[in-house]
Amino acid sequence: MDRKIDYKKTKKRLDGRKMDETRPLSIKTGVIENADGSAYLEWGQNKIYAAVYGPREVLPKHSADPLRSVIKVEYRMTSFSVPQRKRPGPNRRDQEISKVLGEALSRAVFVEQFPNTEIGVYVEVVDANAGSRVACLTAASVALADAGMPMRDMVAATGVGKAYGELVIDLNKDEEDAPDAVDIPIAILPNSEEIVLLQMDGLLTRKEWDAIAKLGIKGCKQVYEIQKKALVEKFELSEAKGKSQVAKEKTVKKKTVKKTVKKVKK
Amino acid sequence: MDRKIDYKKTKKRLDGRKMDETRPLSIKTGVIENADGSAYLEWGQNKIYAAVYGPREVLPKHSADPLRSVIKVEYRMTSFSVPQRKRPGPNRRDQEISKVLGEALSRAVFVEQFPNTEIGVYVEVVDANAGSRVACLTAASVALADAGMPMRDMVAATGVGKAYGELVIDLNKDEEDAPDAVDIPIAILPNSEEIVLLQMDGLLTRKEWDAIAKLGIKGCKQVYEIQKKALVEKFELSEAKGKSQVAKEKTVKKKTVKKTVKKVKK
Amino acid sequence: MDRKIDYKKTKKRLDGRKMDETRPLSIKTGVIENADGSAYLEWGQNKIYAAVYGPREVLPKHSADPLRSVIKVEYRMTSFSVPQRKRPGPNRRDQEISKVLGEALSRAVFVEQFPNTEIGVYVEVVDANAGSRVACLTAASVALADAGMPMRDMVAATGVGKAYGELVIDLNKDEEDAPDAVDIPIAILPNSEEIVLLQMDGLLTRKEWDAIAKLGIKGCKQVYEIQKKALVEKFELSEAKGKSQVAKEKTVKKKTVKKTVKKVKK
Amino acid sequence: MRDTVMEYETSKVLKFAREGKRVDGRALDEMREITIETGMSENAEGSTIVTLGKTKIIAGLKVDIGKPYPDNQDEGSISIGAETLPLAHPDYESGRPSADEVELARVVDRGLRESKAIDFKKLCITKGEAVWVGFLDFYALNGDGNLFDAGSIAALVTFNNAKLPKLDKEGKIILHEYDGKIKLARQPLLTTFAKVGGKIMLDPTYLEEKASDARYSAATTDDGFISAMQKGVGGSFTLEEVDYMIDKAFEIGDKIRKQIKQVK
Amino acid sequence: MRDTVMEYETSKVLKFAREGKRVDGRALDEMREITIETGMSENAEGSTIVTLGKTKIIAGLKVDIGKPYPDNQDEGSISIGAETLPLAHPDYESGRPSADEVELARVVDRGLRESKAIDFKKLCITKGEAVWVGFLDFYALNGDGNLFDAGSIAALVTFNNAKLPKLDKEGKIILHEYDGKIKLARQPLLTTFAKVGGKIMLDPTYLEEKASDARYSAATTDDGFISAMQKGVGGSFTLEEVDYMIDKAFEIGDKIRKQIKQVK
Amino acid sequence: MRDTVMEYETSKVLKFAREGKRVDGRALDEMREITIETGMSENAEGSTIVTLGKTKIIAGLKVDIGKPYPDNQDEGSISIGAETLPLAHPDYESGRPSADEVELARVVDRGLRESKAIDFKKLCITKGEAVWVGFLDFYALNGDGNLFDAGSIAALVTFNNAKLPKLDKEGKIILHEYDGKIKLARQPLLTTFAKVGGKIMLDPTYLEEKASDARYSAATTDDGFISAMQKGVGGSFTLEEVDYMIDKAFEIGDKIRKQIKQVK
Repeated sequence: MDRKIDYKKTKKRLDGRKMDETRPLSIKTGVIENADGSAYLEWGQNKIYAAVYGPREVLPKHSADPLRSVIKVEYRMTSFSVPQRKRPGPNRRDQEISKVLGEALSRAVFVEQFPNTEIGVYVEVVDANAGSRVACLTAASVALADAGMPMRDMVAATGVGKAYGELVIDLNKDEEDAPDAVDIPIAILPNSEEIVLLQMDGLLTRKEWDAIAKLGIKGCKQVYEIQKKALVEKFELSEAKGKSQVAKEKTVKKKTVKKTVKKVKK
Repeated sequence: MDRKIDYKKTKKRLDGRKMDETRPLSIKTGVIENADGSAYLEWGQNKIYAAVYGPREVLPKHSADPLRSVIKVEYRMTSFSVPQRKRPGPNRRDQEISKVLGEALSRAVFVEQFPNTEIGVYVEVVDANAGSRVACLTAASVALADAGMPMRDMVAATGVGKAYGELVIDLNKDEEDAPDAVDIPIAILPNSEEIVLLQMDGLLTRKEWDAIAKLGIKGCKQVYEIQKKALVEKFELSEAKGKSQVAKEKTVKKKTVKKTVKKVKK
Repeated sequence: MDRKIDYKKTKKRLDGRKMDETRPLSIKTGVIENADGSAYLEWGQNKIYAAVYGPREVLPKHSADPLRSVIKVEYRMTSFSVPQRKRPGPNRRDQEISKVLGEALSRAVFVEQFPNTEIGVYVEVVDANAGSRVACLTAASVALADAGMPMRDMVAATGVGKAYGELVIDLNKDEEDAPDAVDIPIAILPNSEEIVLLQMDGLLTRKEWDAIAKLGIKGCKQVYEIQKKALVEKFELSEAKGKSQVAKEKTVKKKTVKKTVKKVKK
Repeated sequence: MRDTVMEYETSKVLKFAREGKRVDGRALDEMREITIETGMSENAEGSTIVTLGKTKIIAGLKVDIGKPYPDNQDEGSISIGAETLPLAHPDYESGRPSADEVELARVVDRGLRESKAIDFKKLCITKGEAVWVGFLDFYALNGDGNLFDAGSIAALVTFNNAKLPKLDKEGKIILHEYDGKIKLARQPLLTTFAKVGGKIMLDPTYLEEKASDARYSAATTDDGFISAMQKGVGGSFTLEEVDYMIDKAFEIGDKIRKQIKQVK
Repeated sequence: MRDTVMEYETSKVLKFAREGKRVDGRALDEMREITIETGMSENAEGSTIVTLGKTKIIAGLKVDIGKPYPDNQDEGSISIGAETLPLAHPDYESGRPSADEVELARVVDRGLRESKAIDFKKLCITKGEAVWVGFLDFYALNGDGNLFDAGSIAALVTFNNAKLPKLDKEGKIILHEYDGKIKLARQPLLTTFAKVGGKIMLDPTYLEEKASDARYSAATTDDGFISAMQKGVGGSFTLEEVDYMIDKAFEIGDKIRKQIKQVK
Repeated sequence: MRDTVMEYETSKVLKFAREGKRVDGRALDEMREITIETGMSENAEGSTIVTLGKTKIIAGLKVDIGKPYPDNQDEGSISIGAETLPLAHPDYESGRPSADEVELARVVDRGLRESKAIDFKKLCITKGEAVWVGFLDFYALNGDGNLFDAGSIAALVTFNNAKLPKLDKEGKIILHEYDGKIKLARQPLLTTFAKVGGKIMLDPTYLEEKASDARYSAATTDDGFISAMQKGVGGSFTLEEVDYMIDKAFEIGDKIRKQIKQVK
């Protein structure tokens, strides 16, 4: 990467985006038949599967929480999702990401409604290019809604930060490698603007933070619109099927989901 | 190994055997005092101990099967049983072999008679030279009979395949290294000729398979004769001891074994 | 290390000590607030924290002993406590030391009084220079007394052995590297002189053993005096505080400790 | 709850089997529909998603430069791994590879390796110094039985379409540039059967596997060889049954190979 | 029993919080007393004990000679590890690092690394051949909350005071002789807050952490940068709350940096 | 069930002990019969089966070429491992080495190593480049107590009879050809005692170990040295008891050494 790139001069980014422009993002629900809810997401080069199982029994029992359901996230990457082959088994980065994603989702789901249970959320990155953790969080949130989980709100996430002298939204790999790069994964409940995920690496002034925070929230809200679209599409699709065999079998679940979607909309 | 060896010309094998001749095989029962049943087997250079413990309680309990006893085989090799020192702990090959041996034995034992229990079968290779898995299966089957386990039939096993241009029984290491080597571990219930273990590696025509299958079943039946001999010897020995102290202590077990042996014979 | 050093000629040791002189040893109790009992020990360059938790419930339950409390020692070293960085996680040496320390302490504590429980004893070496295991045992014993554990006696320990031609007490690292070095960790109950820890490495004649054994018991008794001092200091300190808030909160525990200390003295 | 449902479902499979039928209406020797997609992972040297009915598997190949083994100075190497992700089925667990995963990976690996489809000498860059080291890993994304065949197809298609990285003058990999392919000498494919209630069923679903007594797989090649076999599960087969399944494996293998040829 | 006591204690913390108070009498934005000791481990290239109220942490640095990474031929490396020893709290367990320990180590690590405080090029001995490889590990000796800040202080002070080993003519380390230091470009420090019953509390105790909904940490530097942030636990913060905590983090960071300057 | 039987059996051992007797009729200071076989593993550079009463152990040595450690450029190395196979006793479990297995391996290892029986300099092939690296592993085949002494005998006999591999001109091992031996400078052997109901018993059985309060082992050599000691289990010994056991260890050690001399 040429270290003399200056976004202040080029006015547009290496991949042609505007500073506040998110890479192309698309989400589809119901992609994993066995799961109670699932989503497939493409965000730039990132490609992610998310599946939700539960609420279900916790084993061993003594690890259950008598007051709430525990959201257990497993963030994983396939060995071929990164330029340098990733070894099997979770590394320390995976463990930390799993932890913060689970914490972020816990705020969105009414976990108090399912004491002594576990909600298993599995995200698998099959291709990656910067921002996989916020992509996973975005996909997982849609998968939870797809599972008909009662939710306070969606969780919408994005990367935001600094690269080549400018504040930018949704950094890609080339920008993450900028000498002045600062990458901030942020996630909010879009309706209340509560911050549920926030991490930061790099050097940032207090003033830069103010601008970045606004940019980040703006980015999350863009993401939220696409999440809603995915859920509405799913809902319309199942409506269209009318009294078809499939729709009948899943009738109870769909209703719950509808409620969630409405809630999210208002 | 000279790659120009041609069994079609030499008419006999590198170690002097005929194409359908098994390496020297001997089996002895009752070699591990603590076990409920045990066997020591020498098959060519292969030397193997097998021990059976059970049926016994399964821990943790939730892993028990309410309809049958689970046969758990652990196939292991000592570090010094192979030319290149083997590291401690089971590798992937050991795990796969343990699995297929357990599945093969499950067909022979009346596992339905002992629901919620486990039968532990441990085989330890202390010297190896091709064919250790079928040697272990052969030993384990004798150890199960030695333990007085109610059995549908013995499991008799052999290697069979192709080397240096000929179809051969019971390949040794030199033959396994032949450029055209195909090694097929096969195991049957000798009385019904049911196939309970079958694996294959290499390139084989449909026609070759037909001949090999017949050869394999023939080999298994040769092995079966030696298994029976080992059990008969044990039975005669315990008969001979008459009312001796040892025999008295084990009286119940011996009776069960007798039954098994008779069954096997008919 | 110069291999021509001869203690028979120098009459004193590399660090100036006499042959039967222990390195400076100091012990302080109550250094870890969360623990039921604790001690910090400096012995030459060795620096050790010890903490006791329990008696407490054993998990999983089936590993409990219905007749006694199980003393579970974890001997660990920080990565920076040795010249060559120690990798995280217990190595084989740590496992063996944990085992023998636990066995030595079991004789001193009236473990029969707390069936089905566990007493967790954790020792952490933060700087090491020969003799860390006996230093840990000495510290752990004081921590057990600090926890008010009912004890038959203290466990007092020392290193003893041979270096540069002489029998010496409490070998340091330079002496452990002597060509004729023999290092013997020994621990006794000082009042009954029962030996509860004894290990030995090296070449020793029967006659040398006789002298070393006496020297070792002598060394242990020196250590015992310092252990007692630490406990008396603690007791006096808590006496001095009189009816202060702190003393009140811990009143029950202190009493038990007093009893222990008295017992130890008589 | 799940256990009770599962028991009911498997007993239904058995009841159907006794009448020579299958719960999903297929004939006993009928394969489910197969779809194949490639190239989804830009970071992989090759990647493939195979769906086999509701079973869905993704395979990807990463290639790196490594040292040759001392006793094979002019040969590269290939390793195959398999994971049944907890994402893909409520019964799958994370953690160290289960015996099932180990067997799955090894049977797919042997089907390819032992057919000598891959010429390891062609994976040599500089004798004694640098060779291509390939890792093909496949992952269940949705598990509905017969991961063996789905994995075998995914692995074969991935190798067929994989590109080898381009090297710069110092012999280092240039990221995302490619130069040449891994040409396979033949096209081996696994075909798997389950014995359910005494009937031989091609391409078993998850429930059929649960209800089955025994499993048999054979790998066949386009030039008429059997390249691997694996019998599994606690039951048994007669030699006649094995012979029937081998013939069927050749037939089905040829069909799938035709479909694979269409994949670019 | 322990659980019941714990429940009572945390409910007390919450009751106090609702009135804007803390159980130990501190103001919401008040730090506990900090003491810093250095040099206790002679075998370490640097070591520090930090107490923060009842929380007590020991950190130590071991430095060794290693090979540089292929893509950074002229740079040394630093790794940071954290262990919550069972010695330090009845809730801590031994065994493989828990998610909590991994997060703790990584947040302290990032606070230092991403501030570019350490010039890895200065850890180069001979380009392409030998570099300094540092391992800083810190261990909780008594756990009473806010291991993040205690660990961050301990790590920073350890690096400030660490000595690099002296090398002999063959380039081997001479034991217990030193030559030069690791000079830091800036002084990054973490400051951590918990949200308890809707109130933001600086420097939470173990009980306050147990009673908390959310946690937030920011690393600030002496030259006015934020160098890391980490939000934790299942609750949320408003942007206003985050802004408040960043300002407070700078204030507290500067105070502690002053205290650290006194440490020799 | 097993537990109840075990309790009855150990209480019987204790009852006998109080009268100075043993369940199997041996005198307190009587060793069980020892048999020694060698050479069963053709792939090993040395192998031995030792039976001690009903206890049966197999040991084997594998030797390979390795690099010397940086600080011992002219010395080879030997590692000793021990496994109590689940094959050998219903109480033995597979999995990672238990504390018992670790202690067993380390005590047998030290008994040999610290007696300086093996001259590691003689295991050097080319200084700084190639040395012999030996791995001796022993496995319980049937466990009836005193694995220490059985393991010690098995290890010693294996080393006494081991052959070093022959090297070709390039310095590689020629399979199954040998050239020279590992000559031991002395013959160290462990002798183990259990304290049962206050009585010192030589060579305890499994039940006697279960009923014991304390265990003591000493390694003695043929030239009159003690080369290792290890006290185990939760009880204690008086100095007089230790002295008695050391004398007895020399006596028993000499007897077994005589038997070992007969082994070819």
